[in-house]
Amino acid sequence: MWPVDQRTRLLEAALFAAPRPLALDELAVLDADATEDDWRRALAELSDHYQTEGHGVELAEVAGGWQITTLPIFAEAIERAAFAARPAKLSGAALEVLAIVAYRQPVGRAEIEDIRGVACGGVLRMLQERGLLEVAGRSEGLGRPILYATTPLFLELVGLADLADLPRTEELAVALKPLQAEPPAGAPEPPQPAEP
Amino acid sequence: MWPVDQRTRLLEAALFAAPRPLALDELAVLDADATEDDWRRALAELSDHYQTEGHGVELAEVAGGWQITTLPIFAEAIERAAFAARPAKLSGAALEVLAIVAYRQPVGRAEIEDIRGVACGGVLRMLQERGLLEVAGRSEGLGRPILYATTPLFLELVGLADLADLPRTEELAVALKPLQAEPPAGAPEPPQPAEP
Amino acid sequence: MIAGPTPHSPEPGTPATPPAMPGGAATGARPGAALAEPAGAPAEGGFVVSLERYSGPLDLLLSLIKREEIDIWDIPIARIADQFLQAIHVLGLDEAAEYLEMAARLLRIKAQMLLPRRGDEEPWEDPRHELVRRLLEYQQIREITDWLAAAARRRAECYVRGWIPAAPDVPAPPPVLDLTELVEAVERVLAMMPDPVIMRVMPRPLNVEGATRRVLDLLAERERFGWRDLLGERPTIVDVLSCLVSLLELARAGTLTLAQRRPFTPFDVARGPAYQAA
Repeated sequence: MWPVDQRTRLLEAALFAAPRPLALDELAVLDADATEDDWRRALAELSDHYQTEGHGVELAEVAGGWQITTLPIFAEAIERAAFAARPAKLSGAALEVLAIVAYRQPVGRAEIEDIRGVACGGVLRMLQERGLLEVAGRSEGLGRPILYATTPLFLELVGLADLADLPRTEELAVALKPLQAEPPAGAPEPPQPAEP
Repeated sequence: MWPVDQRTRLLEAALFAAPRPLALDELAVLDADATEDDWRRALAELSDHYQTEGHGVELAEVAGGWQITTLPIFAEAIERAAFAARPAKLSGAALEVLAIVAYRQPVGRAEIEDIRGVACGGVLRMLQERGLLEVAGRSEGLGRPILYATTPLFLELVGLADLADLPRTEELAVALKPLQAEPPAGAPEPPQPAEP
Repeated sequence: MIAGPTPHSPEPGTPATPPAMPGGAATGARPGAALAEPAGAPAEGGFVVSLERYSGPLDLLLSLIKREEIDIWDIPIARIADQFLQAIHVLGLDEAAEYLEMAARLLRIKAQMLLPRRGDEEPWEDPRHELVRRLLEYQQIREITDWLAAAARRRAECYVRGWIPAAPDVPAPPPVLDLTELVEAVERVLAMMPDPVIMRVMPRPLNVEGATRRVLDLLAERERFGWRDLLGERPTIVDVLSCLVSLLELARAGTLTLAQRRPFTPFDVARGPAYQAA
């Protein structure tokens, strides 16, 4: 059983919250009543506890101060898991640009902006940086604009084996306007509601 | 004496190394042999240990995951020592916007401004930049306005495990029920209580 | 919040309470305000006003109602309207559009309340109804805001790990994306797609031969002439291009020379070494 020394608990909390190793004189600010020897005892107690009570972390003396670090034996598993920053969701605008490129590739910026009605240089750059779009060449047209296409990572993320597996746009277009049947050729009357 | 379960030690090391709360499915990457129940057991064991063995930290369920944090009783000393950066405070206006979005998401700017009675484009932009709000899509309405939703970082900010942990509107002092009960005839539509 | 003297005397018709701004009881129940950083240090002297104190006209109105201990279901609109006008004047908010809009709304309701009601068979719509609805809705949001502020304060007492070991150079995690989202985006794109405008491109061949004839005619007349002399009053783009091509062709053959005296000025055309009078 660990003797619950309040100072040792404070030490653990402080070392945990600090963004860098803390030296003895920095610890002094935490508790005006404690001497350096008191802090040395607390450090020894905490270190002892981590060693004997089966923890995943240890107390390390680093750069003239003290720091809690994870045990090296777990380093590989943690590195493999790569808990980086939160994966970010794509914005609505980014999704729209992706959708246009997916169906029209290779496609230039002008055409994308024509369809969406707003500039999208920043979105295109971001999608390139994140590996979802790539430059597929240049158009033969005026100014030889850059053409964009989707990457294999894009297919992987949406879970498709091939671009041909994308839902057909015709189907989507029909799904969008379910109440409008094809008017008979040359018929002057307005579109008839579709039969249920 | 703490039974030294290797998985619990790995869990502690991983939570120490992660820059944000880790969800159960993220823990799975650490050890392919462990089931979710194994991780739940390890979490319970670690939490127990922190509580009973006199530590300065505890295990908290936040934003759909688990995180180690310092005990509130040490907050004052750590703040006084000022080695940990405190998160920047939010203005009352920013919190108001967060409150509205939390309960009505996905919600557009017009509705937020309608409820608050003041413009809030700047606040919305700031909250997006700080990662507390994100664009959740576009409304089908006129002009297809952008809709906002809260992020996991918002849950972290207020220390909630889940949006469902927000107080239910029925529990609030101001219930909108009475107004619905006795609307004057011909009144505009009764207000809808917000659903979390 | 007002500090210092408030340069106001009670107006006739208003209650005897001093026109000081609602503070005290109303502000005590606002932890959200405690969390707010002031927009800037208030000036010393005179009366000090923090606009941050009220997050909007609804907030100010609610504070007035609370201070006056008014039943929200039966707001004495004339009294509250007067107090609201007075408050925004004292707070220096009488140029803020949002507060003025609310003031106008209150005055309109006040006027509507004065209208004689028609008979009992006609259901009477309380002109205050919409305002009450908005006030209650806002009050609910304020309560949630206070709750969130308290939760954020509690959370701020729990420090997370301050030192995160540098991640090995792992590329940023792939963004979250699924097919449903993409399909929704396609639908949005389809909805916003403009109807195609079909334009036919008409071939308009350059008339280099005609232009060459015109150049040679001019050279026969004069030893040198300006570029503008070659083109008519309002040349078409095809005329310009035709002339340009013919000039370049003739210059290459040495029939004429082209000279520009200064940058960006029209150039002169002159007979060249190989010029032979036709």
